Amino acid sequence: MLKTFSLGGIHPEENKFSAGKKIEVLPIPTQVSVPIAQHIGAPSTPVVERGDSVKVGQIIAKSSGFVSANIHSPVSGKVFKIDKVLDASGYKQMSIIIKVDGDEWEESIDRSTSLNREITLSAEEIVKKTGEAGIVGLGGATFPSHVKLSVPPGKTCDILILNGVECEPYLTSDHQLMMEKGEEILVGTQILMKALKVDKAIIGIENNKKDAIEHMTKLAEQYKGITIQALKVQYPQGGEKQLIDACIGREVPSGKLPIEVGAVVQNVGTTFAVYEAIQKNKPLFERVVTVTGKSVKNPGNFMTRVGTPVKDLIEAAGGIPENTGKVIGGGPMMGKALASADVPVTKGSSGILLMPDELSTRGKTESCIRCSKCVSVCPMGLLPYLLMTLSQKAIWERSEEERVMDCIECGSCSYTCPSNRPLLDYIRLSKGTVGQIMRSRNK
Amino acid sequence: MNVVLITIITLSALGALAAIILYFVAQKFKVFEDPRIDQVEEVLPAANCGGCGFPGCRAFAEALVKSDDITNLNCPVGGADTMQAAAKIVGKEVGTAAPMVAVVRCNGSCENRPRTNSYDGAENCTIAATLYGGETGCTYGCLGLGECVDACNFDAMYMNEKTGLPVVIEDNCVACGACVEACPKDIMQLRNIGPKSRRIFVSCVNEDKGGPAKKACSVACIGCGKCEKVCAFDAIVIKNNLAYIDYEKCKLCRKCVTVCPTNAIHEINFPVRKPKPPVEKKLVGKVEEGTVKTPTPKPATELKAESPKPAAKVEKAETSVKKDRVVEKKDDSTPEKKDKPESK
Amino acid sequence: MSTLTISPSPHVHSGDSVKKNMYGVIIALIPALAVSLWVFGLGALIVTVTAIAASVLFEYLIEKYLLKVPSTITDGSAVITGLLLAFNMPSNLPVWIIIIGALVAIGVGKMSFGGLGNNPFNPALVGRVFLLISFPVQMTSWPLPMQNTTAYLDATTGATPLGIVKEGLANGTSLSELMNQVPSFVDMLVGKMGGSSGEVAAIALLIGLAYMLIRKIITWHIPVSVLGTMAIFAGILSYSNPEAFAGPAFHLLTGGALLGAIFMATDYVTSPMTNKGMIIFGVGIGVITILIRVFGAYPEGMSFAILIMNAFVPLIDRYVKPKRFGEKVK
Amino acid sequence: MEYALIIISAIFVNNVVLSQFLGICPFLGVSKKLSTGIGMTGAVTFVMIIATLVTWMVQKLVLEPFNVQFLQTITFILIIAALVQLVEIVLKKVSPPLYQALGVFLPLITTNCAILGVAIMTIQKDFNLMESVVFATATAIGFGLALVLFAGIREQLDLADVPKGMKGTPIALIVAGLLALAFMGFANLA
Amino acid sequence: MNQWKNFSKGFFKENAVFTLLLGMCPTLGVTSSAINGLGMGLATTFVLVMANLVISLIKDVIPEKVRIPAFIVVIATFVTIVEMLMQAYVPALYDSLGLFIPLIVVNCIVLGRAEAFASKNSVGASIVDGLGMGLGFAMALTLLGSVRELLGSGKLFDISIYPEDYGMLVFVLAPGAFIALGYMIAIIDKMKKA
Amino acid sequence: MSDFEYVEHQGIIEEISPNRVRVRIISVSACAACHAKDACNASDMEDKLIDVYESQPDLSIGQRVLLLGKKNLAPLAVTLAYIFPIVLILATLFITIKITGNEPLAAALSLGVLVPYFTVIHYLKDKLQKTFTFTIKHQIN
Amino acid sequence: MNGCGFTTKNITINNMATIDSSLKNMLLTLLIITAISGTSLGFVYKMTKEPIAAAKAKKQQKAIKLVVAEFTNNPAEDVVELTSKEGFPIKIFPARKDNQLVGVAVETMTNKGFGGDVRLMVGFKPDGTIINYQVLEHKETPGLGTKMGLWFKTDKGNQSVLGKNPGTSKLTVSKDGGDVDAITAATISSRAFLDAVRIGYETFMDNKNKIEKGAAQ
Ligand SMILES: Cc1cc2nc3c(=O)[nH]c(=O)nc-3n(C[C@H](O)[C@H](O)[C@H](O)COP(=O)(O)O)c2cc1C
Ligand SMILES: Cc1cc2nc3c(=O)[nH]c(=O)nc-3n(C[C@H](O)[C@H](O)[C@H](O)COP(=O)(O)O)c2cc1C
Ligand SMILES: Cc1cc2nc3c(=O)[nH]c(=O)nc-3n(C[C@H](O)[C@H](O)[C@H](O)COP(=O)(O)O)c2cc1C
Ligand SMILES: Cc1cc2nc3c(=O)[nH]c(=O)nc-3n(C[C@H](O)[C@H](O)[C@H](O)CO)c2cc1C
Ligand code: SF4
Ligand code: SF4
Ligand code: SF4
Ligand code: SF4
Ligand code: FES
Repeated sequence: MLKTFSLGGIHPEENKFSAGKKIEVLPIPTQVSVPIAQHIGAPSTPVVERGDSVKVGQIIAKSSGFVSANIHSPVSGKVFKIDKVLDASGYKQMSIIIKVDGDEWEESIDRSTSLNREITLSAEEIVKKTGEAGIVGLGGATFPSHVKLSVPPGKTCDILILNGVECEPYLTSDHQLMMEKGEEILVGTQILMKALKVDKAIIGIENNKKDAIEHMTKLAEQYKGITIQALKVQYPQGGEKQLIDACIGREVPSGKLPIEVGAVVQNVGTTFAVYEAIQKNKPLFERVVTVTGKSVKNPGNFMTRVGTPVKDLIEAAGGIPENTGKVIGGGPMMGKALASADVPVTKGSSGILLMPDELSTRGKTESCIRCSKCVSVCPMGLLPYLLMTLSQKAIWERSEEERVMDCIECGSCSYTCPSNRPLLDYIRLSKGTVGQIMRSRNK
Repeated sequence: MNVVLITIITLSALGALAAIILYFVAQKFKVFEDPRIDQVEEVLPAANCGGCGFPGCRAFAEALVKSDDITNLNCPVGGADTMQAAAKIVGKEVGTAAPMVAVVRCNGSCENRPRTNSYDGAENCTIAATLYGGETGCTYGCLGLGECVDACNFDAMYMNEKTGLPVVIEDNCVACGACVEACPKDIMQLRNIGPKSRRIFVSCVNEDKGGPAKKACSVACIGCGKCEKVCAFDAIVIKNNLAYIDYEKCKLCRKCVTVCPTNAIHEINFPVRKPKPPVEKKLVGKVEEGTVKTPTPKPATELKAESPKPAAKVEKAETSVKKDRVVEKKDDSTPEKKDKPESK
Repeated sequence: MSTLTISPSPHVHSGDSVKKNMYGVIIALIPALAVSLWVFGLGALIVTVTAIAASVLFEYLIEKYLLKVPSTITDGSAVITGLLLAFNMPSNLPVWIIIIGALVAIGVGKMSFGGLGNNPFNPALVGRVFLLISFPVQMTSWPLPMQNTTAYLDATTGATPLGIVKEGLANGTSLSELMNQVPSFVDMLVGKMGGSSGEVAAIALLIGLAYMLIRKIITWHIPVSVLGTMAIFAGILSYSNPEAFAGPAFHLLTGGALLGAIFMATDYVTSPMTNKGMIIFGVGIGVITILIRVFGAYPEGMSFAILIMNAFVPLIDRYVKPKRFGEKVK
Repeated sequence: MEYALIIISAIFVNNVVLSQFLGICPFLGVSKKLSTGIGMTGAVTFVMIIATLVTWMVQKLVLEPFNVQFLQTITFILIIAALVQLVEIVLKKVSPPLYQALGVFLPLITTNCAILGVAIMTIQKDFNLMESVVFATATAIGFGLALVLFAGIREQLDLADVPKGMKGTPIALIVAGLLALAFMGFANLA
Repeated sequence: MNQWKNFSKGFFKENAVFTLLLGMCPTLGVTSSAINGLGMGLATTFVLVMANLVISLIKDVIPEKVRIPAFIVVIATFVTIVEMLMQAYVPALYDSLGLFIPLIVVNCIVLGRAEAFASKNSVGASIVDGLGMGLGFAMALTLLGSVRELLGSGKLFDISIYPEDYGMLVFVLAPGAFIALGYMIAIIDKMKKA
Repeated sequence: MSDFEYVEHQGIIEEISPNRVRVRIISVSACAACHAKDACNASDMEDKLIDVYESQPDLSIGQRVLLLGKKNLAPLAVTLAYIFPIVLILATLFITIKITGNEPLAAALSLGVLVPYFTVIHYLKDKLQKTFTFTIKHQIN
Repeated sequence: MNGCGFTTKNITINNMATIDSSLKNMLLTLLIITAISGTSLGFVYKMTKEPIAAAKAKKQQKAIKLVVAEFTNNPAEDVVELTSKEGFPIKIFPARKDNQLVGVAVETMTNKGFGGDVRLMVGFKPDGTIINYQVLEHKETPGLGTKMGLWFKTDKGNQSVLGKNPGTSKLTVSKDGGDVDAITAATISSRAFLDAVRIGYETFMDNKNKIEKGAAQ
């Protein structure tokens, strides 16, 4: 029996159409718009002005706090303006808009493709450089990685877990990255291990990526302390709490971070970015994005500069199909529906998913028949049906007692509910309100 | 022994026992509750809506009795009369809070604001608001999912299905503020009812610059500043590309209404020659229309009928021309001088 | 792609629906219905058709004229209620009683609480017990199996195995003697015994169970815990005094034990939400059923036991929570 | 096992609320929350036992010897009223914290038919002292059981979409009816 | 006019059973037939009226703190009197009401409390009030009794309306009592709103 | 278990002294909002005063607060105030009847046993005071 | 917060009460009230004592009259109070005509009813043949067990017990192998009824001598 996490879980149709498609480099667009808030934490502060010329990899916005990240120009050209532009959040966000002119990189960046195994920096330097390179979690949460790498005093980390699960249906960017940049990821892993001062790392990969498991296992033989763990296919295995549970059987307590159980989780893409930052001096300004969907002509994986309009990516995959009803940034379970295809790709964009009309709308909501399916699939052991009702009736105290804050927003409950209840919608509302109440209480 | 005698003895003994116990109870439990609390509670409307800031009318009554200074306490539901009555009981001075009413500060009806997306999630404005800016290009305006209507305990709001916007039934609104609290977009606001229920406000909260704002919604405030300039009382300020009329300063001269290029400023209950309070208006709805200086642009689709709960049905009342204190339906109640033709 | 749809995640759905579940249960009930028609013939047909039609009609009328809400009759739950109500009644019940039963089941048991999903008690059982108490005579005269396939109200009647045993034991007849009067276990398995129209065929009900388990309409927890508890409890009693208490096999095959455990205790709406809770619920039903059967006034206790445990469901849900992630102390 | 019979009968078979119709007011009134239901049950049990003890003594030592049984109603109700007062005073005096936690329920009890009803029933049934007290205890537990189940269901219904016209008392009564229906299954168990 | 209002409020607006939900035990307990309901209702009315009369007479000479116990004594006295009278002259009814006769005491304490409490009414008003509340209570009980008897055994005041075999026994039993009252209250609420 | 974890009451601060805050509890039970309260004995419950032995700087008289009873307070209170004495009564009754067979005596004794019990409780007052502390939690809104 | 409505509330407002709540006043008032109440109760009691007793006696008399043939004595005076083997109190009212025992009315009971005790008055001829019966008290379910009042008198099928002699017929329900048809769907009540009849019969027979002796005197 393959390992997996202990509670709940679902297995949606995988639909990995773009699996095995080589990573293509997307042509540089004529204009990019780079939001200053692409990560969890404080938005960065722009350090360029209208009319400035920038090079690829030049810093254009600086981290504005501990939990924040630098942003580097993904292209070379002129800053056209700094203005509010619609982004994936559905609201207008301050963004730096750059008109592209050529492709001139900062000289410090090593553009060679050769593998560099030798880690020269010290742990502290690695963390610092990760921060400078603006690396944030590419697994979706876009949490600034250097923060995670700075283990708080009093806590110890004894294991690094790499998230190569990619449990979201449709998405294949991590998969393809592991196939093509396996060695780099492993070196990146060693860098992270060094930064965290641990001697063990596990790369968790779901069993629907047998080729990646095989490939990585073979490569990992040469690297000390790194093991590959094949995992049973089950959503949301990629959730870090679930992944830790699946790989090493530890449960992160309610409201605590993984470090509580001595683990740090990083996405494989993040690890690759760390490799590039440390060994090649290349900050984070491009990433692999999967473009896919049932009716997409050429689903594929594209190395894309941050700030590229989603439209361009879709063009590269064969254009937008006639019957598209929904464009999702990310996977179908956790991704965000985009209000328009004009929004830019950001550091957190792991995929663009086009849904045909018939799959774009939800079924009619009926009343809860107490079938308990949502309860049985919830990976956190919550009672989604109750949380939704409590939220609708604004009974916040009870919601808190029922641990609404534990919800990882995986959406398994909404996915499974036969009555099509918008469980997660209301649970999010509840999390927001309860979180606010809790904060005001602690004040 | 004589039954009667035994009966008397038995009962008397019991009676004595009860008396003694009671006596001690009385000693121990001297709880004095100010009787005025009850009296005050009597005069309060018993709506228990929390509009006063206290959980329930009784709590408010207690506060009235107990606080030394009650000038800043107010029961919006009962209004001045109630407060006067209560003040008399407790022998204190009440503040003279001007009566308020809720207004909807968005006029982005379906025609005014073309849809660019369609929403398919939980029917709840707050949830929708966390997800996106709205189904239209305006990320500030009303989402139209009616959370404010749900919040209102007084049947004072309904969603106009034609416009997709909420409507306040002025006669029912007690200014409890529940809708204001509920709206995640800050569309709802409590404002002075104003003399004869007349008031002027900017029915827009869009902070985008003129171009995008106008593109997203034909009646958006574009922050052009014309109204600010024309106002003789400094009642209008423009901040973040958005005009705001301070109701305390506004003298209802209506100059701003006429200068606004997008008809974003609404005037309510301004028949030209209205000799009587609004009630009268209903009767003369038609006439009034004629008399309004600036003809009401659209037929009163939503003019609220005075009927207390016209709720769901109202939108059908195309024919009902009575306009009355129904408040602000954006369309009808905007007697802007020129406006777009009756679209609908 | 003029207007893109926007909605919060997730953007995919399992495709499961209330209808699928309900129709699944109906399909699972078909074998039992077939056996019922085979064993009781015309009577079973009339009872079933009347009960279903009346249930659906009442739901429709109440929603349309009293509650003024959109009709939900197509979701299949009213059909199940009607079908199970019919399965819980003798096949010679007059039509007017069936109609009262359906009215009570749907009107009192379900719609008064707001319809599907809100009722604390199993509607079919509310209807059934209401009738049992209101019309004890009609509700406890059981047509004989295989002999009345063309008869309806005038069917010849006899006692159910549980009735025979209960009466017999009350008169001091020994159990071994009584066992000769009741049908053989094989007959019980295929349905050749007296009883409510749908409860008799053990095999057919088990087929239904298998179908529902495979389609994941229900989980094993409730049926297994109900039947297991009954078997254990009956086993202990019978072991302690084989002449006074019937054994587990007898209890499981008779008196609607299977029908109740498989189809009625499992009703989503009126059963607990967690696996642990379901097991507690099932154990409670098992214990109370045997208690009523052996010591109470009624020969069969399934209906009451389920209703009684229905009342405990809110408490169970309140205090029995699923294991929560992060609770494990390492 | 006489006592076992009395107990089973009073809790399940002849449940005070669900089949004897006593104490309905607090049953309907104090059942909106589970926690309140539990406090109420404790208070009722306590008062019921003491009241039974005292009224039993009065009956045997005063009313019967003097042959004035017709004074039963008036003496019992006075005693109960006084007793509840006394319990309150004692509790308050002895332990204010306890009083604060539980005093709420006491006044509700004076006008609870169940207390007077049980006192009278023990006399009618001609129970001896021990039986009376066991009966009173079991009756109170039966009351508590019904109350707790009922409160649980009502809490759940608060979250359900009960039709407008049925909300509140009507649906509570229907639930009580169905609960009573279910409890009929215990018939003749003892 | 005022008196009339005072009297009539007990029937509808402040009906003890349907609106105030007071005195539920006898309401449910004795209404297995219309006649029982009526008997109980009248007995209660008698006690209520008499007690109101006496209380309003003596209210000025009772220290506040013993007002309630005094009231209890008065009520209990009248209850006992009713009890004895019924036993003597309508033994059959007495038998069928059983325990609920002494329980009138509790009930009347509840029903009459506001009166005792405020004691702001004259003798006449008190009687009218007692009469109104009492008769309203009697009406409710009779109504419920009729419904239950009719549904349960096909009779009304013991007169057969349809064959007993068609009656739904539940309605003369405990569950039926709750259910019938539940729906009656729902209907009356609805009527009140309409 | 949530129901047992704490009890919550709404109250108004009545009096503040250096180490004690007296809070008036209102509408403790379902009665407060009930339409029948005028006619119901239960609503006679006057407000209760609860002492909170905890001083918070930002409290003012007349302020509305939420009182939070300690975890597990309710069952403990029920146990101490009712369940224990009940058990005591039953035990005394049983023993006395078994030994003497004298019912009135048993009745009297078992009632009498409450006296020492409550005396003990009385002396434990201070201790209980601590177990049963309420804390003030600000009202949200 | 003082319970039971002993509150100081409105009093302060309605300054109606003219009397202080001093201990003395309270005691006095209550004493007076209870005394008045006691007096009136005592008198009503005295007044109704007779009618109550009469009502009871009448009921009993009626029952006896119904179940035994004509008699000339006052059976209530000659009552013999016994205890059955099962421990139930049984009263036997001998009915005599011209000092000749013509029958007995036996007030008998059982606790096996569906709702508990069932109390009957059964009239037996001296040889034990049942003359008639009346149900005095029961708690059976209306519509089911209550049918016993008429059922066993109705001459239909094997329902009736009149004219049967428990000594010679098997007076148990047919389900239990006896000769009497049980009430439909109320076997338990039927059994209880027959059980009470049997108890009455046996107690009567066991003490027949004593009763006849009484007759002889
Ligand atoms: C406020 C906050 C503080 C965090 N601090 C740390 C930290 O100190 N160490 C760490 O390893 N991760 C930290 N995290 C990151 C989380 O463990 C987690 O990786 C991140 O929220 C993304 O989770 P996901 O990718 O499962 O969605 C923090 C996250 C948040 C929101
Ligand atoms: C429900 C859920 C599913 C997730 N699935 C994945 C996944 O498939 N792959 C992944 O790398 N991260 C996934 N994540 C994010 C991880 O929890 C975690 O944030 C990430 O692995 C941390 O690494 P990063 O900071 O390098 O992104 C998921 C998070 C959640 C809540
Ligand atoms: C509410 C109710 C009341 C009942 N009352 C009686 C009763 O008064 N007497 C009785 O013998 N059985 C009574 N029963 C029991 C049943 O009618 C029952 O079926 C009985 O156990 C024996 O049935 P049988 O006579 O058909 O064998 C009652 C059952 C219920 C549900
Ligand atoms: C597995 C399952 C079992 C069901 N069992 C019953 C049942 O026993 N009685 C019934 O009335 N409805 C039953 N239903 C239908 C439906 O859930 C029921 O009518 C609801 O209780 C009505 O709210 C069942 C449905 C399912 C899915
Ligand atoms: S979204 Fe939250 S509640 Fe729903 S299944 Fe996931 S963790 Fe559980
Ligand atoms: S899955 Fe849906 S229907 Fe089932 S219990 Fe959860 S919310 Fe209710
Ligand atoms: S419209 Fe708003 S302010 Fe007015 S009553 Fe309704 S919720 Fe209160
Ligand atoms: S005004 Fe606010 S709350 Fe009301 S519908 Fe619009 S967005 Fe929603
Ligand atoms: S009448 Fe209220 S408790 Fe009985």
